[in-house]
This record gives sequence, structure tokens and C-alpha cells, in this order.
Amino acid sequence: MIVLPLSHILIFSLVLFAIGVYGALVRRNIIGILISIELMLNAANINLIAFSKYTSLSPETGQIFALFVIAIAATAAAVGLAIVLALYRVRKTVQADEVNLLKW
Amino acid sequence: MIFGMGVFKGMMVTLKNFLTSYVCKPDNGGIFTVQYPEEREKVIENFRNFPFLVYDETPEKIRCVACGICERECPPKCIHIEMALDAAGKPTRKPAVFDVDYGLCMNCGMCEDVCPFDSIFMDHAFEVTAPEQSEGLVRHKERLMKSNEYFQKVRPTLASAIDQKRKASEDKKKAAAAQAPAPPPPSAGGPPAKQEPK
Amino acid sequence: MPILEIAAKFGTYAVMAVILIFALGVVTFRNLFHCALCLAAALIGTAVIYVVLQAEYLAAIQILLYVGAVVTLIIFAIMLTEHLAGKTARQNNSQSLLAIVGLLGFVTLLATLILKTPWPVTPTALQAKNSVMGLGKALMGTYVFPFEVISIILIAALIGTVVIAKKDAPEEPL
Amino acid sequence: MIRSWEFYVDMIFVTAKAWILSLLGRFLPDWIVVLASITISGVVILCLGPVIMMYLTLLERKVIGRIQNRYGPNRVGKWGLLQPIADGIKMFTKEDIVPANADKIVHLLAPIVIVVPALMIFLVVPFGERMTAVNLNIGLLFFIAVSSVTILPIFMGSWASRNKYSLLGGMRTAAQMISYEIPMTLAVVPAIMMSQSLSTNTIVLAQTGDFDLHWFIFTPWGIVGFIIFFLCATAECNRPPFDLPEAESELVAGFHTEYSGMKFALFYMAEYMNAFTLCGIAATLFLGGWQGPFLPSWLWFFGKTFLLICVMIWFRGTFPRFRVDHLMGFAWKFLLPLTLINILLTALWQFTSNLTAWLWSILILGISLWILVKLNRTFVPEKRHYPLES
Repeated sequence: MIVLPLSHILIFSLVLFAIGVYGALVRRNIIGILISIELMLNAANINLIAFSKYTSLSPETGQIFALFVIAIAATAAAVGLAIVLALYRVRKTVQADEVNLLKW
Repeated sequence: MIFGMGVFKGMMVTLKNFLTSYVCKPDNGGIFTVQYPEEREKVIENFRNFPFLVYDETPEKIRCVACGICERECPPKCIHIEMALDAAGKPTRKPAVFDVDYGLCMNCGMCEDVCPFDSIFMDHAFEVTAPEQSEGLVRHKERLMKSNEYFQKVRPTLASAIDQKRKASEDKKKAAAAQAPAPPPPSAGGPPAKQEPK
Repeated sequence: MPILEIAAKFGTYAVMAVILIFALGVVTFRNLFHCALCLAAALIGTAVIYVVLQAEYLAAIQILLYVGAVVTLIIFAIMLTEHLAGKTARQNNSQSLLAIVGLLGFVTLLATLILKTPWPVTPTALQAKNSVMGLGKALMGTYVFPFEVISIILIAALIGTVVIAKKDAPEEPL
Repeated sequence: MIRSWEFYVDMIFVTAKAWILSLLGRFLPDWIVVLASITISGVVILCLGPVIMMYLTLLERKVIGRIQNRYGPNRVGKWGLLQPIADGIKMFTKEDIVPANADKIVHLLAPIVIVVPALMIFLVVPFGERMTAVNLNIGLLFFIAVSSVTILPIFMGSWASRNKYSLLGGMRTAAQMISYEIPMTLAVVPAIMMSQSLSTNTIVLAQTGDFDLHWFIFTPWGIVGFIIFFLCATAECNRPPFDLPEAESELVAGFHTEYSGMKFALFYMAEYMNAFTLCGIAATLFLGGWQGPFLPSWLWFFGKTFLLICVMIWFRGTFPRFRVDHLMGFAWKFLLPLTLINILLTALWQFTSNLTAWLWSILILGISLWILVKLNRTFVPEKRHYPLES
């Protein structure tokens, strides 16, 4: 197995997470925000697996939580995109700052 | 009736076709493709494609008299005829130019029908190629002229009928000439006999 | 074979760099379709990192679910909402600079923390082989309750998605 | 140790590779030998893929021709054996046309990316005894995951072309491939359950028995799983009758309408290599892979695979194209419940594998098939009466 220092992996996932946060903060398009959230979840997954690999927990734990995260991410994407489609059908826009009325 | 049997029925049909294409004769399920350049289907006698000019023994004795009837009757106007002139500038009743544009010709056979001198007939040639479209497909007199033997070979029934008719009219003319020799016939060709193309 | 190991190590760093570049692409491209493609590339790269961390099963699941399903869903949504050949509108709001500054602070803070923490890395855990079978046993044994909860969430999400995205029935002609 | 000549015929490729490696190992360091081993396997696969694709096109054209009472291509070389090379030269010399409004980079990337998963699946296909390129312990999952990536380049190509036919074709492809991936994955599950492994090699080894004929297809769940897997595989590589994505009659050529020359050839190549690998995996999972009496193992594998490919071609020669709603309904309302019932049958077989289990399986299958057919019967809407008509 290739031994990388744990801290390198953690910093990598931190940067990935920060990029995701940047996207989620800055994007106007709701789909763009969703994509950025997927990046953030991904960075969290890397952390989970790295921790369970490197520390003395049983190696399955982190992987199973990563599995759950992937499943939740898939549902989030599906539901979120369904909402986006419904929104687009009604308002003809997918820009987040144009739907700030919380109603239609 | 089991669900999905139609699927298997269809597959059996194609399987049968696949297998019979290897073992069977063309007329009961085999391959009936003709591998063209190597294998050729026999061209039937009444096949007609592109006109040609008939001469009798030598190319000088061409039957055509350049009357221009076919040129007039041709629906796509693909025939072009110019009569030859002798040294004195008198028409000689021979074609100097006889062009058929195969690119225009639509193989109707009208020229064959209207020709009163049994001169132009439809050919069996179908492998006509040219490197270029407009000029290359124009056939001049030299290439259009084919002997009576060739005509006998490709369309024997019609050719022998025409020969008999021409012989009969020749005989009749000779007999007429023997009876009344005084007025010489003005033309080399016989009197235009109404011909039956079939 | 030290040469191969060193090569693999630097390969891993290279993969990480590529992932970060693609992630930057995800948040900066104007064209959302390109963003989605970059996301797919970043996710595939993450799967490679999983393989390096000896989580092959997770890597395959990652590709299967993320690239095969989530990215496809996103592209579907992009195709259904974007105007295909039209000009792309301004994609970022005015918080860009603020976000960069804040996130730089966040990253430096956490990075120093990560570097200063003595991580309890155990050599035994590094040697431990985890098999797909062990994963399945854990999923069906220790973690069976969250597993069932996830399945209920999935069902709920399925039904909810259909209900939300369904077009309203056309009104009956009078 | 003296072994029979059959062993050496069986192991001919493995021994050849080992011989080359030992030759290299005499005067080169270890790590070069490892790299050389990887390179040999990779080069073999990289050559095998295109060659198989070329000759599959020839085989397909020949067989389809015979089904339609024609000779196939028979001009270039003996029996048209050089036809694929002529086609390849033609493809190389064609003009590469890129639409003016196209997304140039993505348009270029799509055909390149689509070949990658098609080639990667070759890694886990066991071509014979000890002839798997990489014996992954998650081989089957790797195959499913990688084959699901194929959707992405199709999307790229369809979107980058800026053509409505391409876009429609791409959307259809995505819908179809996602829908058929689910029953395909579930149809694989029984084989995993019985062999208790995701590795393709172990799945093949689980099918050993008397005369090496202890294949999974000779069990009730094996037959059902095989048929479902094969149908889904046909749909996955967009072959008729599931070729909605490139339905010529409605979509010109679907997602590769705007591609020409070598780019088009790459799409074509990916499709055929996918067909080959999917047939190979089907043979591995249910037809015993390289197991079989008397003949060498690789011959058994290629024989079974080509048999399955011939069946695919046979499908193409027989069936007209599905309608879109029928296609989706078939996957979701018929194949998916059937795979779930099939998993139930596998569990039954795990406990009692005898005649009683056979009878029970047939009973359950018959009842569930009957119910599914009844539930799936075509719904004929009531004729609407509009007030203006009367």
C-alpha cells in the first residue's frame, strides 16, 4: 500500500471542501450550487475513509458511513433537481437570487 | 398461447432464412444475388437500351438517309443529324453527322418505331460509361454504326423479320423495274414502306 | 521495489492536483455543462484516491453512483433548464471576493490545526486488509439500523421526486 | 512435473508471457519487469479490442446478409476478410467535420472518452484459465461501474454537437442506459450470491463440476438471470431492437449525427467492444466462462462469447425497433420485478438444490410471469367524446 501522511490527505480534502463551499456561496444558478454541494460531500467522504484507514477503528466503519453519504447525496441530487425542474416550470428561471420570495 | 412465443417464431423465421441461404437453390429460399461482373443474367431478347444505326455489308452502305424523322420525333431531343453534301453541294442522302446523346436518351424506342428505312434500332448495351457527363456520353456516327450481323445476334427475331421484309420489297422493286424499265428510280432506297416494328 | 512505490506516491499527488484543478473548474466555468463534466472528472479522481486508500468497493460505488447516476441527473437538469445555444448569463453573484477571503482564512486555520495535531495513526490499522465481505457483514450486522433508515429515506425521496417533478394533470375540458 | 499436452495448449499464452518476463528478468531490475508485465497485458488488450471490433463488424454484416438472403461483403480479400481494413482506411481518410457552432473541445473529447471505459472493461474479463488481466476482488462491480460511465461521453457528444437530433439521441441514451443498468445489476446478484465473490475469476471457479459443466445456466435462477442479463446487455450497448438512441428513422443517427471520419469510427468501435465485453461477462457469469470439457479454456471462452454475439446479431436481423415508452416500461415494469423474484429463487436454491427446488422455482416463476403479464397488458384508453362532435 502507498503510505501518504494522513495530514496530506486531510489538507487535500480540506481544500476540496473549501472549493465546494466557494461554489455554493458564489453561484447564482441552483444547479451550480447543487454541484458544489456534491463536491463538499465528496471531500467529507475522503476524510471518512482516510480516518478509518489510518486510525485504529475497524476499517469498515468509515467506508460504511461513506456509503451512506453517497446514498444521501444521490437522494439530495434527485430531490433537489426535481425541485429545480418544478421551479423552472413555474418561474422560467433557475437563478437563486431571483427566487427569493419563498413563494410563487 | 404462451407469452412471448411470437418472439421465438420471428427468430425461427430468420434462422431458417440464414440456414437456407447456405444450402438451398435460389428459387426455394437460397441467395438469388447475381455477382454482377463475374456472373451475368442472360439479357432477354426484347430488352431495349439506347439506339444504334444498322448498316448492311460495309459501313458505307448505311441504311440511314438522314431524313430527320427520328430527330423530330425524339421526345428528349437527343438526336442530332446533318445530311452529307457532295462536292457540288448537293445533298447525298447520307448522314454526315449522326449524334445521339446517351445522357439525354430515355430509351423510349420512339426512333425505332418511326424510322421508315429500318435504320435505327434499340441496342442491348447497358454498360455505358464515360469519364465526363456532357461530351463523354454523346455517341457519334462511327460508334453508333453496327453491322446487320450484330443486329441479327442481339435481336434475331426482329432482325430476320426486317430482313425478310426488305428482301420482299427489293424483289417487288426489281419486278417493277423489270416490268417498266423506262423511268429510272430517283432514289437509291426503296419506296418508304410502312413498317411494322414487331 | 522502492522506485515503483515512489512513482505511485507521486502519482497520487498528481491525481490530487488534477482533482483540485477540476474542482476549481467546477466552481469557475460559466457554462454549466462544462461544470458538470469537471465534476465527473473530479469524482473519478476521487475514486482513484479511494483505491489508494484501499477502499476499492467504495471507489466502484463512487463511479457507479456519482458518475453514472448523479452527474447524469445533473446533466439532465441542465439540459432541461438551460437554453441550449443561448448566451450563458452571469453565473456568480457579488459575494465572490468576500467568499475567497473568508475561505482562505478557514483553510489556513484548519490546515495549521491539521498539521499540528498528532494523529493517532496505528501501523496495525494500516496493515489491516478490509474485504468486501467484511463490509457486507458490518452493513448487515452492526449498521443494519442506519441501513434500513437509508432505505426508507430512499423510498421517500423516490416518491417525493416523482410527485414534485410530475406535471400537473391537464384540466379537463369543460 | 510432467503435464499433459492439453495443459500446455491451455496455458500457451500464459507460458509465453512468463517466458518473456523471465527473459527480461535476467538482465533488468525487478521494477522494469513489473512494468513490462503491465505493458504486455495492456498492449494485448489494446490490440485485441480494435481487432475484435473490426471483425465483429464483418461478422455482423455477413450474418445479417445471410439472414436477408444476400452475400455479405465478399469483395475485399477472400470471403471479404480484408473488408474491415478497407473500412478503416476509408474512415481515416474521411474529412473530419465539426459543426460551426459546436463546443469544439467537448466535441473532440467525447469519442476519445467513450473508448476508455470500453477498453477498461477488458481488464476484468477472464479470457481463460489464469488469463484475467487484473484479478480484482471487486471485478464485477468494476465492470458495472465502468460500463455506467459510458453515458457520460454520449452526453458530451450529443450536447457538444448543437444538433437537435444529437440532443434527443443523447437524452434517450441516458434514459435507456440508466433504466437498463438497474435490472442488469440485479440480474448479476444471484451469481454473486452463489459464488460469494465479486471477482470474475472466482465466479468462474464456482462453476466447476463434473465435466466442467456445472454452469449457472443449468439452474432455474441461472436461466432467468441469464436471459435478463443478456437482454439488458443488448440494451446497454444500444443494439437493435433497443437502438432507440440512434434510431435512423427518427433521429438520423442519434448522438453521433454530427460525427464523421475517425471520430465516428471511435463511437462505432466503443459500441462493438462493449458488445463483446458484455457478451464475455454474460458467458463468465452464467455460461461457465472458460470452463468446459476437452477444449482449451480460451477456446471455450471465445466460443461462448461469439455464440452470444451471434445471438445479438440474430436479434438485430429479426426484431423491429421498440417504441420509447415500451422500452422504458419493459425495463421498469417487467425486468425489474422479475430480477427481484429471481433473487428470491436464488435464496431458495441456496438451501435446497434438487428437483423440488426446480419445481418450486418453476411454479413461482410461472405465477409471477403470469401476474406480470397481466399487470403489463396494454391499457386501451376509453374513446373520448367531445361535446362539439355530437
